[in-house]
Amino acid sequence: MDSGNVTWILVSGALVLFMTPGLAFFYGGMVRSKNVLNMLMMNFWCILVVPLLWVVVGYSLSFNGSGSVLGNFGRAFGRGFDFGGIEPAVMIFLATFAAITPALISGAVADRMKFAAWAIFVPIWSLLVYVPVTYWVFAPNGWLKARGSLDFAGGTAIHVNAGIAALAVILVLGKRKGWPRDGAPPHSMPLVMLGTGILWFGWFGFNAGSALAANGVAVQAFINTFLAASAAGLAWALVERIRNGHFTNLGVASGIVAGLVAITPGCGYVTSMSAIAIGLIAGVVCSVAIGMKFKFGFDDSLDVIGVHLVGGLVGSLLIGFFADPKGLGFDFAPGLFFGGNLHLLGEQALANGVTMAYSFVVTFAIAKALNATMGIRVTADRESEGLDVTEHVETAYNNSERTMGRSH
Amino acid sequence: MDSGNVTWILVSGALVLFMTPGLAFFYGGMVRSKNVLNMLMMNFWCILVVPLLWVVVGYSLSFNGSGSVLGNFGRAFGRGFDFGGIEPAVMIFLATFAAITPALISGAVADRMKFAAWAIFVPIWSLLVYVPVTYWVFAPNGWLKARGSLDFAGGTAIHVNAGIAALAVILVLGKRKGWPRDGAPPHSMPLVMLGTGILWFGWFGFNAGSALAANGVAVQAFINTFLAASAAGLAWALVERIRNGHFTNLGVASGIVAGLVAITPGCGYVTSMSAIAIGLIAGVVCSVAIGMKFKFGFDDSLDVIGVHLVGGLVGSLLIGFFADPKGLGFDFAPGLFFGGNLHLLGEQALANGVTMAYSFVVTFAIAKALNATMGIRVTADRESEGLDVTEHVETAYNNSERTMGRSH
Amino acid sequence: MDSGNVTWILVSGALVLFMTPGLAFFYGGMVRSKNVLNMLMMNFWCILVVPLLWVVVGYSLSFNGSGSVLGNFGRAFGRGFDFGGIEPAVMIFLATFAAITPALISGAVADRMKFAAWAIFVPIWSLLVYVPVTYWVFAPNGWLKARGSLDFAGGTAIHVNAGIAALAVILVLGKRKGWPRDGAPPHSMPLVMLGTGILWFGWFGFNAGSALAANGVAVQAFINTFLAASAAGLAWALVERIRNGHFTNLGVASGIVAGLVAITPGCGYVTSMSAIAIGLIAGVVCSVAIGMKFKFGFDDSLDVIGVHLVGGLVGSLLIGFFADPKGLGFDFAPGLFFGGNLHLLGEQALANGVTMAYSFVVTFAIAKALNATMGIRVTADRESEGLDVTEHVETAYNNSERTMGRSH
Amino acid sequence: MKLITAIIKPFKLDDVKAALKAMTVEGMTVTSVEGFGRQGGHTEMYRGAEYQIDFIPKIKIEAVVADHDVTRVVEAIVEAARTDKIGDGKVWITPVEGIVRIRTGERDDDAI
Amino acid sequence: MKLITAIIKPFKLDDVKAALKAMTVEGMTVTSVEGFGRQGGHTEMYRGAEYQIDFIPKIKIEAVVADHDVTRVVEAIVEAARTDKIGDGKVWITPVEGIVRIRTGERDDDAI
Amino acid sequence: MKLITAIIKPFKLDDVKAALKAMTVEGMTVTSVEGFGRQGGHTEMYRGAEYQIDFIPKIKIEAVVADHDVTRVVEAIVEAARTDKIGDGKVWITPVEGIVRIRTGERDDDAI
Ligand SMILES: Nc1ncnc2c1ncn2[C@@H]1O[C@H](COP(=O)(O)OP(=O)(O)O)[C@@H](O)[C@H]1O
Ligand SMILES: Nc1ncnc2c1ncn2[C@@H]1O[C@H](COP(=O)(O)OP(=O)(O)O)[C@@H](O)[C@H]1O
Ligand SMILES: Nc1ncnc2c1ncn2[C@@H]1O[C@H](COP(=O)(O)OP(=O)(O)O)[C@@H](O)[C@H]1O
Repeated sequence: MDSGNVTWILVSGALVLFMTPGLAFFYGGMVRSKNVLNMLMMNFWCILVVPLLWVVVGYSLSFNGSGSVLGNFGRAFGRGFDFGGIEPAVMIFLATFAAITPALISGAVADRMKFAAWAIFVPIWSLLVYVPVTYWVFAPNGWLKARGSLDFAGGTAIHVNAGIAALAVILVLGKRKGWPRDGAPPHSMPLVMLGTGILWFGWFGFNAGSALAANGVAVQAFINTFLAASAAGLAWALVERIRNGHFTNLGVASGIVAGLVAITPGCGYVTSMSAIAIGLIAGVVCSVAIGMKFKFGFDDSLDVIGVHLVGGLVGSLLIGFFADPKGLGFDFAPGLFFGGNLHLLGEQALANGVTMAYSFVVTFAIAKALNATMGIRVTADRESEGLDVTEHVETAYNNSERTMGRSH
Repeated sequence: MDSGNVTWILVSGALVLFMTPGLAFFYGGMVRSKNVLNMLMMNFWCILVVPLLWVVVGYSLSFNGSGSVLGNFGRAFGRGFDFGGIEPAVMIFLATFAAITPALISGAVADRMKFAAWAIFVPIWSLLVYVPVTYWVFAPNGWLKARGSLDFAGGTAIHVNAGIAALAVILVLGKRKGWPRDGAPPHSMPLVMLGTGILWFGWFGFNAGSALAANGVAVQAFINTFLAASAAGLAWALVERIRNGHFTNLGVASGIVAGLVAITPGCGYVTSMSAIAIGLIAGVVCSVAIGMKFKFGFDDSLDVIGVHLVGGLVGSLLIGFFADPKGLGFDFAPGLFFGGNLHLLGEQALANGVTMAYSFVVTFAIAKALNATMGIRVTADRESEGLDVTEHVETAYNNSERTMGRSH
Repeated sequence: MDSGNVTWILVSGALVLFMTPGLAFFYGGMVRSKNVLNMLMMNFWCILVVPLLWVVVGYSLSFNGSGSVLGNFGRAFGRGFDFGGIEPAVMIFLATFAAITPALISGAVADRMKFAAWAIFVPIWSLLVYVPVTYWVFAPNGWLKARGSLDFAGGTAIHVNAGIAALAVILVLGKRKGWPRDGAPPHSMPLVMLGTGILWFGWFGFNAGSALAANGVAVQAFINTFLAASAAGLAWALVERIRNGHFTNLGVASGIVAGLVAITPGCGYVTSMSAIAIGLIAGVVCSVAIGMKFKFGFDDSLDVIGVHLVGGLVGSLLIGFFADPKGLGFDFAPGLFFGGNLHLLGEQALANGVTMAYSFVVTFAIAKALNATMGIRVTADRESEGLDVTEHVETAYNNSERTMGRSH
Repeated sequence: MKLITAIIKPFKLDDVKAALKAMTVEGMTVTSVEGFGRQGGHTEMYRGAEYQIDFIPKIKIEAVVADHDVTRVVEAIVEAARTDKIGDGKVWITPVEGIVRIRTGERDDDAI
Repeated sequence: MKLITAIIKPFKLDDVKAALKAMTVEGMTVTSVEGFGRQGGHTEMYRGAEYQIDFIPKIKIEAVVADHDVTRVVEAIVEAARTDKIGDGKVWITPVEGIVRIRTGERDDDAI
Repeated sequence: MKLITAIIKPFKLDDVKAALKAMTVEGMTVTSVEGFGRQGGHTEMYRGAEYQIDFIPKIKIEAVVADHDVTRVVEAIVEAARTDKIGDGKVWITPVEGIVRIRTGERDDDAI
């Protein structure tokens, strides 16, 4: 076991774990102060429940197997690992991916979902949606991977998957009271920017860590992650400047995240200049895409669809154009711009299409089932009063100097 | 010197250094807005004073020696190190442990301790309590270690030690005005959650870094740290849900920290499933233990005793049950559940008992001495007005648009 | 390519990238709540624009060449790199340095600069000032380096350079309305302390990462970074305590940053005890130096000059005294205290003098040119109303429970 | 002139503002306040300790209006702020003896 | 009816509320304010620059009460808020010409 | 006694306070409020959605003064708060029927 590689994987794992709180702050800053703790809790919940599930059965079902559709129980309950090998490190590194994926969905359901329903939704969704899709896309014998689609760090399996699932859930959940006429600006933009900083920082582990070794591919993935984030942040900012006349912080933050999403699938398959191009395209496309929700009338509170679904699709399909095995010096299918044919693009489209169809249908069914049994939406009164107090009996900010009675 | 191992130790050192600000935010969010800067300052103070002390004499006395009770001055003033070897990296890595240990205590004395007294307490406590206990528990010839007690990353030497010291200090310091009848909810839960995120992130360095190499033990320690935090966060949340009907953010945060504390001593000695068990137990036990202070009437403001002393003890004693040398494939005494006898459990009990007795007595003496000479408690007026303004002439939040006169 | 070294460089790159948001919070907490988003944006802007510029031409011009004053285009557009070698990792690591350098300047121009002017200033300054100075100081054949001056991680090229540039810009920009009579305390000290924590954490990557390998020099640079920060934080705190009677959080934060700045140039050239000395000196000198602005009447809003210019100079000149090749066991010119002569000190003075002269003149010209063409200062009305709303149509904090109409 | 003070639910501010604007009340001053009343408060829980929060976020609106506008304005506010649920708030009227517009020095009805 | 306005020290709010509750004052509105008075302020220091902070956090309580309750209520507040230290605050009384309960439209004494 | 209420621009607070201090008004209470008026508000934009913010941060000053001081105090405030730009604010006067100093129980003019 190479100590440099182990270090790289472990550090990357820590970085990706840190992304979930980062996402919590990114989302939490955007909601009203009466709902911020609910948002944080939905995210933290994912890093409590999913990693346990992952070690117990998730990893085994997602990666351990020889079939084309699902793994087996060979690594269940933490058994079967070679203690001196790299696999345990890889397993725990991937736990952080499993955890953050449902967390992405939380941005769409903000301000109105019953926490108890979310608490149950997360592990069910992980098992029924995340696990099989991951097997198809990432496992050595997964059928989408075997056909030739490329997904370096989780564009299809994570962002497209979570993005389309977000759509399915909010179709069941319904719009927030007053939406789209009423709304509220982000309650704390510094919290949003803190989240953005943490996400970017952590995403180096997400993408470059996915090389699973500290090698040339990891370096290139790191470079691409960096450049795509910069390019997309810039592009989104410029779109806003041209369209509305100002550079906004939320625009920059959104662009950075969109760029990170878009480069995720291709970060190990493209060169630096292509990464810049992908970032620029993603920044422009996503900044326009987030307007869709008003057009089509679905209330995607914090633009999970506009950023993760669209950004993931853009990035995944662009592999079909920009994949450049010669430029990077190792072996995979080339994209259209670098000597390839339409085959790769077709496989990318297929992989994303299949993922979207499967994820949408199963997620919709889960949401419907939960709604029919326990209900997934808070009452209108609770929605008005705020979810922090009603769902969690807590208040985010108590800036007063006052003292109050307490009992216990 | 292996570049992978050096990288792992340095990165871990950076992570653990980051934990002290993280702890500052975790604690700082929980106090009132008029005392938050005092809380931050108590924590930052530890990363100013202790590392200097550590390099000058602390490390040498804590680790360098052949006796069984205390080291010598062979590494004092940064001398005697092999510049090309791993020892300087280990020394600075351990500086972060020395720094965060007294910082843990600050949560207990919140809202009422004179900062000048804290400023002096920290280096004295480090020298008189932390240094010898560390030698006993960690140094190759330390007597508790030599007898056979196990403490992978500092359950006994750090959490139990700081937790019992917290009790000693608050017995001298007394209760806050109005406690337990009056209180105030956390002034900023997002700050608490930020601290929680940083602590978890940094704790990977704390625990897995303590392997002092990027090897299989580090990987297992990393996995265990992850799982115990998840399990304990979940357990605490479920206890609250069952007992009070709600999932709270502060419950999740507290559980995560309790799990991290509890897995600290055993993270390199147990398997993944045992780590989950330890986390679950710690979450339940600590969530109940924090009620003790109301029963016994000691004002442990932010539950240092309930979380760090109890969590540390739980984790340290559970090694006596869960230690599993076969499962991990290297050599140490097995726990009761894995073929061992009561010997290990006895040694764990002894090590913690000795640490508690020594730390309590010496800390109590230090606090008494400081109280007799300079006084350790602020006046009642300062306590009401808040420590930020009275002790530090600063205010945490000035959200006004106002301009004011300034002189300099 | 050694996996440990690659890991170290990549992790360091991620850490330094994280420093720019950290700097944004450090600065952002210090301004009024009506200007915090402008401050964040000025910083985030640097990590959008500069890295793209760096990959396209900056790196190539700064490091790739055989002349003594400027590089060539041999690595422009990401070309010419050996994909299997370490250079791409080094290139992206250095991108973070290029990005944070102009960000440092933003603290001086706080509260009054047109964002459009800043947006253009950043890339121009990077190309015309940062790139050539970097070549002189760091490139293998750069003339200042060739003459024998030492700058391990960027005291001269980064801190002195940015500090003097800050002075040039504010001479063109002018004072804030009401300065120095009126002012406002930091709007969020916890945000300042968060920034401080992130900066310290990231600075390990900045300094120790500059060894470009996980070796003994990296370890020593890590140790020195740690100790100088602690020592300077302590020194600044003690100066305030003695002068004004209190330990303040902002004093500690400022001292930590001053110490980090001061040890940056020499962190790979001095021993641990010298690092403590440098930290103590920097803490004292900078805490006094920030008073200059009131004496000389330049409005350096957040003390970029007092901390970065002065701290950088102190640290760079002290290399002339403390450089200790024997103590560290590798080869470079010794300082006065360790068997050297005045030569090294002379070269340090020359390198900093040249950097200051060049940077001041060119920066002043850029600022003048921008002022003449587009204007660099917001109107008085915008300054009163706050830059967040007027320049970015955003508000940092919206803590209200109110709902409002929205159109799109 | 009279000072009309209204305590309303926060999310009703937009509606009340619109109602007042519609009847050409051109100025008002708004404060975030906390109310105590029949509506009661709620309980919060931190680490198992219960805090009884008796105060509920409310918005206070103050508007100085000419005597002949008082009835209309009060009615408009009541109309716009009502949700028919407990805690809707109060509107009260106090006498004003004079008012000045700082910018111009205009007084009384001209200054409103 | 009268409007009773009290400026008190923040940590006294709980006591004052309890006192008012005990005498069946069923509603009040609370605002976080800053007071300037004899108590004086304090100095803060940031990077060596001194800021004179003249304003001290206080709590303002407003309660509209029936005429016959005024004396009792004022006395209860004074009693509960007193610490005998400078800065305890003031209580003042202003006339109210009418009050409406938004929810029901009840008026005057019924609306209190 | 009268209660003088002034709505001013936030950055003018220091000047107004100085002016009042100069004329030995020894106490006042300050609240952060938001004003709606002719000055109009501004637009904010988040991810392309526009929010019309009609309310502008203002400061409210309340001071109870003796009858004979009212004119002087109002004039001093107007003087100190004026910038001659729209949004400078208002000052209004309401009657006060009594005031008590909590600490001492002093009443009326003695309590101011
Ligand atoms: N007597 C009073 N004086 C001042 N404010 C009052 C008074 N009574 C109620 N309020 C304010 O009105 C709000 C609503 O009153 P409440 O009794 O809860 O319901 P309702 O308005 O439906 O009767 C309270 O939260 C408080 O802010
Ligand atoms: N004339 C006044 N008008 C309005 N508020 C006042 C007045 N005088 C004092 N206050 C308020 O009462 C508070 C306490 O007053 P202060 O003079 O400090 O002490 P004391 O109440 O003991 O006389 C002040 O902080 C201020 O909020
Ligand atoms: N009729 C009113 N009642 C209460 N407050 C008012 C009234 N009119 C204006 N204000 C307050 O005064 C502030 C300034 O008023 P505005 O109409 O904008 O400008 P000006 O004072 O120059 O006429 C407003 O923001 C509001 O807070």
